[in-house]
Amino acid sequence: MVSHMTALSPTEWFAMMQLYAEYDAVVDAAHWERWVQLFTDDCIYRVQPRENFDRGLPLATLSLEGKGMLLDRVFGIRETLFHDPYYQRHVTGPPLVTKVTAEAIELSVNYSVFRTKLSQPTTVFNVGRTIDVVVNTANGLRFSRREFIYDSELIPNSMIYPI
Amino acid sequence: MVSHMTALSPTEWFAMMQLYAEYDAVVDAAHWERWVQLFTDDCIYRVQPRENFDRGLPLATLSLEGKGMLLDRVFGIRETLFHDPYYQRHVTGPPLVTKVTAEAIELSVNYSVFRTKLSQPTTVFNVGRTIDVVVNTANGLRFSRREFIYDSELIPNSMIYPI
Amino acid sequence: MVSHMTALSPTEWFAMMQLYAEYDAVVDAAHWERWVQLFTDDCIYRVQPRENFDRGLPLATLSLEGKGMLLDRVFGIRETLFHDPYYQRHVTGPPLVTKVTAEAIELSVNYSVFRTKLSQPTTVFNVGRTIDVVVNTANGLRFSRREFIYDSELIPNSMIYPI
Amino acid sequence: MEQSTNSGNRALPSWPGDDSHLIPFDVYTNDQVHSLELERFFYNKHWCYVGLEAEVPNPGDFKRTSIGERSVIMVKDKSGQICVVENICAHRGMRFCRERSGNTTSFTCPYHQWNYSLQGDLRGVPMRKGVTSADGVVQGGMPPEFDVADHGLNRLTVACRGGVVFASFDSSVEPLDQFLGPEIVPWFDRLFNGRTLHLLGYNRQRIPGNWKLMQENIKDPYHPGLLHTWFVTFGLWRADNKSMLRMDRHGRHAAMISTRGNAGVGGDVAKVQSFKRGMELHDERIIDIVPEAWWGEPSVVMTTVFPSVIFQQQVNSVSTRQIIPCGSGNFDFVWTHFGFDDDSEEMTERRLRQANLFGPAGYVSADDGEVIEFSQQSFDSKPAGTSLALLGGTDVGDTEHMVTETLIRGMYRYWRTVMDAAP
Amino acid sequence: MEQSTNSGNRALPSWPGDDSHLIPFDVYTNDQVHSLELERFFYNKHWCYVGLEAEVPNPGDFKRTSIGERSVIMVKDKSGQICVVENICAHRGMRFCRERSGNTTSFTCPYHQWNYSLQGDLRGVPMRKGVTSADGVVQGGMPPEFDVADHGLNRLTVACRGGVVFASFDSSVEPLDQFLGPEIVPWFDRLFNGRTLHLLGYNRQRIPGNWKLMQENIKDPYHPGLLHTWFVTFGLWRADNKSMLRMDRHGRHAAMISTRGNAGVGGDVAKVQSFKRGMELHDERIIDIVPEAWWGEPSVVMTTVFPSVIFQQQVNSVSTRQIIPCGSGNFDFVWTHFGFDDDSEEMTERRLRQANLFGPAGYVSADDGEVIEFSQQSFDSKPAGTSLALLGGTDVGDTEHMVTETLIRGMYRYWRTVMDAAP
Amino acid sequence: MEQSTNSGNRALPSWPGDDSHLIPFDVYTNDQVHSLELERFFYNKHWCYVGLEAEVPNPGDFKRTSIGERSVIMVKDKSGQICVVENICAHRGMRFCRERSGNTTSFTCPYHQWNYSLQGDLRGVPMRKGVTSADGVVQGGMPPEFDVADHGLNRLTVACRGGVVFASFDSSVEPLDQFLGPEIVPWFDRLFNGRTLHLLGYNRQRIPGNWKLMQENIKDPYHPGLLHTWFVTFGLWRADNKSMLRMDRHGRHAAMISTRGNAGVGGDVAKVQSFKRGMELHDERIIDIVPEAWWGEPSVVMTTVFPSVIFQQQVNSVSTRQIIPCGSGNFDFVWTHFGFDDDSEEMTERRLRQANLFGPAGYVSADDGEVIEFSQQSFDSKPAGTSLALLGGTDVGDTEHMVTETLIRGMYRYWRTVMDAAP
Ligand code: FES
Ligand code: FES
Ligand code: FES
Ligand SMILES: [Fe+3]
Ligand SMILES: [Fe+3]
Ligand SMILES: [Fe+3]
Repeated sequence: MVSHMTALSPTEWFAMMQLYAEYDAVVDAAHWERWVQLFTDDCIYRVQPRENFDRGLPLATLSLEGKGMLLDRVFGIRETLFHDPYYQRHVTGPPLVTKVTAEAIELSVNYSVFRTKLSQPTTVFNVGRTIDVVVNTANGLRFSRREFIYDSELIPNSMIYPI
Repeated sequence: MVSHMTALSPTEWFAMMQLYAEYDAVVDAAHWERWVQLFTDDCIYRVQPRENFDRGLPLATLSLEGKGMLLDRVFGIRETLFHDPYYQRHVTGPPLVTKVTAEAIELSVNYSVFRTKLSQPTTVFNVGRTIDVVVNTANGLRFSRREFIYDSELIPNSMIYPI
Repeated sequence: MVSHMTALSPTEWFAMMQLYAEYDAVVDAAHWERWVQLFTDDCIYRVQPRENFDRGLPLATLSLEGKGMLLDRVFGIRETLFHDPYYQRHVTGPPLVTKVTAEAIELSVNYSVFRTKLSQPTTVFNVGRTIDVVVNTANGLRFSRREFIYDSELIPNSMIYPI
Repeated sequence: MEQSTNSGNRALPSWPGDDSHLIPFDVYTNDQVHSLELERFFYNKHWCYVGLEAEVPNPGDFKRTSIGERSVIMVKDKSGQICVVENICAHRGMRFCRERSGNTTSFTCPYHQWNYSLQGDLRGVPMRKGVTSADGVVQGGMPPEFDVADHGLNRLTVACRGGVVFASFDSSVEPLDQFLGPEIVPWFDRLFNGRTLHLLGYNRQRIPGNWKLMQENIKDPYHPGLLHTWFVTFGLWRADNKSMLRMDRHGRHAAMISTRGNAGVGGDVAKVQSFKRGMELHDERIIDIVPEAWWGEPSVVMTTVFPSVIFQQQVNSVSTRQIIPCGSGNFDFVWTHFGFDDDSEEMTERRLRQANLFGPAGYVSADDGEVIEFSQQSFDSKPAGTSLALLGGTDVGDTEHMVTETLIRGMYRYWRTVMDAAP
Repeated sequence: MEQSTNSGNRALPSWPGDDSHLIPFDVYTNDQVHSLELERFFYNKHWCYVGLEAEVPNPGDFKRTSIGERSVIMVKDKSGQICVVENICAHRGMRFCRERSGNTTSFTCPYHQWNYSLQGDLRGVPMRKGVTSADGVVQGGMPPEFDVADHGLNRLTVACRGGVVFASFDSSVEPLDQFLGPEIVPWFDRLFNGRTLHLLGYNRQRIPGNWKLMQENIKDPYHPGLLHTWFVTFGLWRADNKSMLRMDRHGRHAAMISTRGNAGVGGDVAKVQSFKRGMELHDERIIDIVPEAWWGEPSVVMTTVFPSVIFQQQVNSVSTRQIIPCGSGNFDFVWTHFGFDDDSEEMTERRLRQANLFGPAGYVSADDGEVIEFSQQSFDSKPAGTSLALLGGTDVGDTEHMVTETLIRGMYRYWRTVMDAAP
Repeated sequence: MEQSTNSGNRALPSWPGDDSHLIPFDVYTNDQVHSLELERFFYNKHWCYVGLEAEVPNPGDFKRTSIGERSVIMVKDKSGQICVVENICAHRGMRFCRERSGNTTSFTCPYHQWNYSLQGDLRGVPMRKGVTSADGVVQGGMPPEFDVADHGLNRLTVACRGGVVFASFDSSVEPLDQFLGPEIVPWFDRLFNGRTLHLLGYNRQRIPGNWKLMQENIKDPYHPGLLHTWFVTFGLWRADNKSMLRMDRHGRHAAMISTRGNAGVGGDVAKVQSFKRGMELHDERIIDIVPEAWWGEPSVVMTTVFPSVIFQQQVNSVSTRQIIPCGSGNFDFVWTHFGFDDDSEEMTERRLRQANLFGPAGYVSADDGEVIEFSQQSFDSKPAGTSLALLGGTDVGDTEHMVTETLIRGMYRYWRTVMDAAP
């Protein structure tokens, strides 16, 4: 069979799948230091309602530019932002590779995040798709951009942890 | 380690994953023209309750034979079928390859579809498994058959868009 | 791009994805004999609340040691354990490969399980992550250990079937 | 606003005026109203749909369904007779039957294994006579006065007609043909003329609206040509089609009968027709309509039997649509599509293709569920509101046209009579 | 416990004492109380927020929103005037408008295609005059006495000020400036001084608590320096900042005004300040504050307009926060962030960066939603409980400091007056 | 139907007859009944289970749980004493403690940082004395009459026995041993004989049924040999096992005591036994039972302490099962499995293996949750229905056998007494 226009090598594909798998494992285990490490220094991390994205409105629910802001978010949720403890759980589909250049790979993935509060039923917390740019670094693949465009515009009270 | 009885080559596997990823991206973005293009001219598209399937009852909730009927469905939901606007979001697991021949690949995948109505919480809309046949064409891999056998037999009011 | 520290060959990766895909297909179709076959004779199958796991408390909701206990569970749910019939549906993300040795591969995967009771809406039944050990056997890849560490600690009444 | 008449029952909404063309939103949202409706329409004096004989062809075959909000089992006993029993164990009340359908020789409640015949008679009570201890003393068990005859399952009255099964919790309910009335029976018998039915399958949807809205919808000939633009777009609906509306003497049941005509096109019709005129389907097989001998003249007959079911014949697509309320704000809508034993393969295929027009995804049905949901949203938000059913005036009666809401007025005139009656 | 005063309305909770510093949990959980609140605060005698003119810049632009629990549409008509109509069809009551926003020349209800002008006047009723049959007989249609003038959409009274749109179901509502009162108007006009607003986007959250808790939260200057430790950690809050509390004469609306000061640090302040003292942000851009001319002295002004909206100016971040109740136990909180047409690109970027402090994920807002949820949990669990708002005593009045719960007492004093009034 | 006796409280269901063998479905579904049950059984005159001392071994250790529907915290203070406080802040009522367990030196409510000792005494109120302005004026703060002594957390009465912790909102509750009664105390002490308990872990399930159904289930010796066919299949249950039923003088608490016997097999027993006779487990380790010295003769003792807990000793598996109601139609069932400090590794492993029989997935427990759910479904559907508990007659008393529903009758006799009492 013919190969896809924007094909990744088997090795690249495997590495990419591991990056996505590790991302989900890390945020769901609340390993925030590791979460930061999965991004490049000048990364963009955004969580934006689909409505704003579709209408070209710039506001995001969470918009972090560069590792410093990611570290500040980690400090914020650990030290200053009072909240109910909860588990989150990501389940994501296969990434769609939209562009491959020498420098970067552009992908998009459908995701679901489930929230479980202590001794309460599990609920659907947030679903949507991502707009990702992955680059290769000395430490392996890293996200230089990760935008979560979410369908779940009516947030069930609050979003404390990065998704 | 030994390879699977019905193995795909890495290239085939990658192309297949891209087909599945694109399918989900396309229906969730409501790109209906592209949705039709992911099928062969003489395709079968069906959405059937698991109950009917298990009991050998032929009725399906949606049963389209050939690209013409797919195009008519697109016209119907765009131009004639009044409905509440909503987002849908697919999250699918890895495909199980059940048969590989020179002509076609048979697969099955577990899927979940979440529905989000404007300014309302996200809910589980439909889950089940597919029965797929994928063939190689000049334009790449295409579905010659896609059946959604769904567990969610009590449909939350209506199913407007193809899942 | 550089390959991952704990890389699998494309063939291994494909075989692994098929194992995971088949596991989900088999439990969701209630093919219990085949479910047992996907494990080694001396396997461990456990379903444990995340709370107990995190606090080092040994109690599991379901803890089966060896194929015999798996077979006894199958008999139990078929012949003795009265329960409401229901469908379950697994949707799992990509596995994270954490260790590869000559003997075994250690992985972990995020999973969601949806439950649908007859003529009732589909609900989120159980989500969490697994701790898996997969070994190669004459019959192909098999689980020598499969632990479901679940976020959904408040079980919606009962858990009859293996997840 | 006209003067309002206080109803007999305190819980009930007060209607503006004496007729039924102004419907208080309250009738769709009030929980006390809903409980009383269940009692008076579903549990007393009315026949409710439970299924088709074709669903239980063999002795021991059963199907679980609901009448109102109560669970019942339709079963064919060894003598081939169809029985309906309530799915509540006579011991400690468990809803014991869990499968949706199956075959069995008797019913056993798993909690303490009380066993019942298919007619619902209590057959077995474990340890009824107690157990004998080592020293020969009888311990426990049921007291001597306990008589199994007093503790069977609640058995319903059953009526079968043309392969359709109705049941009632009310043993004093009038005979089925009287219940349907001479105005409706012919239309019922036209579809269910004694042929053996051939089951094609089910569709199920939960519609977040009051159950009466579905009866209204199928009693409303005003909307099809306006809401279901698919019909008009592809020329399947003309407001000047020859048509008639018929109802029983109570105004509770109705038949909407129409025939494709070629009469001159009036202005309004034109307006409707012109809507996306001239569109063509890429694949016409979905409307490959072949008239059937038993139709007679009409090509479409929709029969609403109050409160629980609608019988659909839309050209070659035939089905029953069961209404199962679920609180005042939701109901389950269960579609059972069927054909006839003498259908050719082509005809079966045709019925299945035309089924794409109906059900939760149907071109001319999915939107009915939508409008019901959106209507209920208004009713919930504005307790003091009213709905206007004034097309064709304020009276109730049969017509030879479709430009009227008379069937809706008829249904609510009946509703007021029954609901206002002293307890 | 002090003696309790029975309220006029039977459904209402009885308050301990005559003032409002002890709040019965019941006011947050009682469904009858909630229905009466909707009637008296949202549907009568009050102006409610519906949106910004900037959301409907062009003729035909509309936006769907809610007042209380009723769906309304804000639309700009051809003359450029803003109209607000209730989203309920005058025929059979459907909530016909489904999009959240868009542009249209008229409103059509899909069920039977009744058509309305943007002002809500009924324009078209299909088959109103019936249809003419083949033999020329007119069949059905609306009776002659039917007058479209009687069947328009429910049109609300509208007031626009500084680009903000308010509406009321109550045509006899007092003028907007009187409603806001001379004490609040200046603070409103400070923010909305006639400049054209520039829409930046929305955030939406459903908070599982009673809607009044959000009004309380923004009327509570006691919590920011204590709950929002992020403020303190990074030196953005000092309890000795120059500040004032202002309310309208009813005590229903309020403005919390504060200015960064450099006054000597009192003991308590020190205690708060010392909290994680000396932390530094890795990236200071999020608090790169640039004063704007229109601020005047204050750097933060939070204005609560009862019952439906909060106007936020927190340094460079400006937004409206709409309260949409959803039963007694939930409300939707809709954030509309904006800027001004003359903002430089840098200022827009600054407003967007500072938006990370607010909304459902905001450093100093996410926790407000959390505490509201947890408060409601207590209220639900203990019907007889009371909440204590005693800081600054029991009286109600403006202050030149933040160490008081007087605004909360003011709100409930007003609440008691309105709710106790005879029906 | 027998004549019905009207109860004292209007809200209450009316019982057919004077005894308690016919139970109206209404007692499981009526919300007013449920509220009154919470008041009379969970919040007054009764001791409720909160946990095990082993869950809070060290000073500062706390565990959050619920009594009825109210959130409480069990904490070990510095002196090693166990305190229980209600999880409601004395200020504005927030449910401040969010962790399920942990260790702390005091409690602080995050909203305004009011601080409480582990005993619940109010220690700190930020800005209680106001703040001093630049010009030295004291602003705001609590009024002078405010006394922290009046504003502590609601502290419950606590009783510990054998490592089990009970608490009550009712300070006038009778002593725990009197509450349990001399009939139950020995069975309680048999299990909790002073040994240090060793925590093994938790299982949690939400069962969609009324909380009383779980008390019934464990007071029902009729079902185990019939529902739990797993027991019978593998020979773990014989209806002729030597057994006794004991209850306290009120009939509210009970102990089901049984011993494996070898007595002659009576007819009924045989019938039960024959059920899938002769099956064998592939792996017997799950029933590798080793008698323990402290058992004495009985091998299984199930103790129901009304309303909140069940103490399980099923051969080597020991646990507490806490009942936390959640409305009339749901309850949470929390399993705490434990062992004893002197358990060998093998014994711990054995207890863990036998745990496969219990909990939400247990071979002989999962189905109890199922039957409770299905019973509630019937109760919801048929308000006028009744449940029959006639096995062993209509009276209430201890027995030396299992073939009776006397414990259920006892519980409802007590229920009627308490619920009918004047307010
Ligand atoms: S409840 Fe049916 S046998 Fe006991
Ligand atoms: S309900 Fe709107 S047109 Fe009929
Ligand atoms: S509510 Fe607890 S400190 Fe204010
Ligand atoms: Fe219709
Ligand atoms: Fe705040
Ligand atoms: Fe049991």
